Amino acid sequence: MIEKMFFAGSGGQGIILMGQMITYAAMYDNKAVTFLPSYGPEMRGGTANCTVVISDKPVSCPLVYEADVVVAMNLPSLTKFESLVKPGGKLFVNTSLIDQRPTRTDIQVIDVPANDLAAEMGNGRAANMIMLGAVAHSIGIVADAAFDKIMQKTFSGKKAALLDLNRAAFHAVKVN
Amino acid sequence: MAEKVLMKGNEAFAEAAMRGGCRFYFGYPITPQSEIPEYMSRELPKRGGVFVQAESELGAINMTYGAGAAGGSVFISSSSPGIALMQEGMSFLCSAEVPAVILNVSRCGPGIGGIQPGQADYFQATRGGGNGDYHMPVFAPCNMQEAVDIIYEAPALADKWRTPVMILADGMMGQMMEPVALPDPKPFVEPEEIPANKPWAITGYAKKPGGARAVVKSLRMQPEALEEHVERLFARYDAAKAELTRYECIGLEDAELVFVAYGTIARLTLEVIEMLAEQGIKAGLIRPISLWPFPYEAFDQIGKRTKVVVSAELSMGQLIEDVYRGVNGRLPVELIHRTGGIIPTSIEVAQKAKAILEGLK
Amino acid sequence: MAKFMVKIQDETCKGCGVCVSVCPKKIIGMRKQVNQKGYSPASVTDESACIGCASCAMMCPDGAIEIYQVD
Amino acid sequence: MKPVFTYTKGMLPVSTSYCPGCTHGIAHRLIMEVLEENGKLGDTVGVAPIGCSVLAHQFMNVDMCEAAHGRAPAVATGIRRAQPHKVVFTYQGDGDLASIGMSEIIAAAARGERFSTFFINNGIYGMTGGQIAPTTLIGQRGTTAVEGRTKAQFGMPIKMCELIAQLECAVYVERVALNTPANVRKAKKAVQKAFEVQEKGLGFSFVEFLSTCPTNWGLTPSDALQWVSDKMIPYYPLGVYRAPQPEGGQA
Repeated sequence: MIEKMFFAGSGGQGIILMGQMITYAAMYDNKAVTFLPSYGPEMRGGTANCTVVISDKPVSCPLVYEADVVVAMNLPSLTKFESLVKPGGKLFVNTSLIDQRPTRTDIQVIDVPANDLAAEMGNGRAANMIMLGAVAHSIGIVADAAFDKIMQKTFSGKKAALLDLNRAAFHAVKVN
Repeated sequence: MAEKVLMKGNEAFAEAAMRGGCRFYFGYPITPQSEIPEYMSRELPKRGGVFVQAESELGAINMTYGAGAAGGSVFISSSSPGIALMQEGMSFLCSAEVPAVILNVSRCGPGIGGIQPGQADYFQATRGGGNGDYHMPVFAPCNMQEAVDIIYEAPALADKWRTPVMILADGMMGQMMEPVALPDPKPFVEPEEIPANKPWAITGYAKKPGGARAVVKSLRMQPEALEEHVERLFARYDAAKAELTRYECIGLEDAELVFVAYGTIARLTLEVIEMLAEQGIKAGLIRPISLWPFPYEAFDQIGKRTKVVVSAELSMGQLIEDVYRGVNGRLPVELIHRTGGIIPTSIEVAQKAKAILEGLK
Repeated sequence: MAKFMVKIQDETCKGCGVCVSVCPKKIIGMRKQVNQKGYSPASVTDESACIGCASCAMMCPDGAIEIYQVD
Repeated sequence: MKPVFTYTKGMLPVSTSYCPGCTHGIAHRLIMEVLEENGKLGDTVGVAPIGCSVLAHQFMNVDMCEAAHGRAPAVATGIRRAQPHKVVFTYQGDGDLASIGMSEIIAAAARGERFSTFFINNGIYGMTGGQIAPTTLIGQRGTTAVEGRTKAQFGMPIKMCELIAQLECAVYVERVALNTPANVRKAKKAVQKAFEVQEKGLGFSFVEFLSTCPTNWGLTPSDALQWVSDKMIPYYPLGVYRAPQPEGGQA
């Protein structure tokens, strides 16, 4: 089993956090993992993306040229990275912010209105957790308990009040 | 084995250096390694160590020289242009036989170049980037655990062989996260212990066993004295080679094509080898872990079926110079490369490898 | 009887003459003969006139001059 | 016989490599005298620069290292961290300190590094053969300005004490001259003060010695001393530029 994932959006959407949380969860679940962020001079407001590889044997290459999963959190990410999905792979589209449709027909497109759902739950900033939950449940290779462990670690201390909300957001969407 | 933790490369490098006994860090911010001075500024003082943000890379390497000459265990880091600026100091460290651990989280050049990973500092690292005749051990790990293990070991190697030791990583390794098992921390050496441990160090001679005055220097005005000194350095290099030469060979016995690659690109090559195997092509890998001394002996393990040796690198053909020496005319040598900044896809490398094999028919 | 003894080490002296110029009593001169380095070393011409001010020693860049008070 | 003046054990019993009449020898002696009197010879680490005094470690009886051109303050910063309880000093010339090493000296002073810098200002590059230095006076000749330094070509000579004294963590800054017995006595007091400030952990201390280079100035040693009085001191005034405030008192 090897799952290559690519998360993309804009700075401030919590893209890196999504990638890191699924990486941690997979590690807690005894998988081999790598997490590779894009890095560059634009500190804020630019594009943000990261690559996550989860495998049951050591990861040879942390780079992704054909992704099993691409997550597009905004429109520029969709147009730029739609082509990265390998035939038969999954493309998650944040339809709250993306009003265009993907052009590919050889892939599975999964619509998640992440920002709308988060707003309904009372905190628009939880959109990334809604999307992460959708991705996690769709690929199904990492146990929920491992996610809960990283959820508790991430939302602790000063952020402890956000735990319940984010937990709920993580479980809001279940797709196959 | 300790429980694995997920760490960003740069932070894991810094942690490994501290655990290996490095008490001093002198740094200057430069992408893609700035997390290292940040991490050190938080962590070292907590553990009784010293962090100084230097005025420049020149300042940093010379602080390293001073602290190392005074017997301290020093770790420093920078990235390609900063490492270039440090070369004057490295030549000094090598000539004056001052130990230190130097990490290059390299990017691509020349000039300011770009901040993406590259391997074009190979000559600078392995040929001695500063003036004069000298070498320093250079290690190029290809994953986080290997990097942590070698950085942890490096201070002891530096002390043993009285030389700076360089770790050549790249921006991708510095920025990515991967689980690592961190080795147990070694205690820091106290200043009072140094005169006995390192009698050559400039600690003041009052408390030194024997009370001999120490001078750390590199100037030798008499050419005969200089020659004797340089020959002594090189005799030590020869003595150190057996311990320092490190490499990994994968699938050489029946490989039609043998890649030679280090660091990030070696990791990618592992995926290429799997891809080629799916297409019925046997490929192998010689992965130098020490770039200096270079593991020329690894090439003796190349089997009878091999038709070509390919240097895969993120530079215009630097590693290939050592591949030629290793192959020594026995087989054709080819180059698969990008300039750095652009990491070739494994698909691209696999296609080029196939084209090379077909070209031989 | 001189009150002070001015000890000038001929072989250390580089014959720069600074001591000659700073001596308030003008009792230091340069010898005719040269030392092994090829310099004409300084020497005291009238030790009895020395007041022990040590100006010469103070200014000697080579530590060639030492001064003692004679008991 | 009672000694009135004896040569310090802080200087090794060897002949220095300096030209006849060069005041490097006086500066060396003063520093070593103070260390000997303080009983610190065995607890001191010095840093020699590039230039005529690169071989200072052959003359000064303390542990020493050579630094690359201009880098002595960075090297001393490292030594200070590894040996926090030792006396640390750098000994630097004007090309080394005020030209190629300007960054290192200013940064070390700004950080208030707890070591002492002894700066030999003779207004010329000595070892390389008399080129214009950052401290060469206007009109003074050098092999890179045979008609003499002009403001138009080189700008004005740098006054290091005045520059360093701007920095709050440089707690002791004094300019002295090695041209007369009286000034040499004052210079020794400055060295004492610099080490005192260092040992008290107050911060960075800096002593500039106006010095001679008879060879490259083309003057006799005695005339060179006179030249310091006539030309250098008017442009580089002697005195204390910064000193720690006395406890409870005003500066």
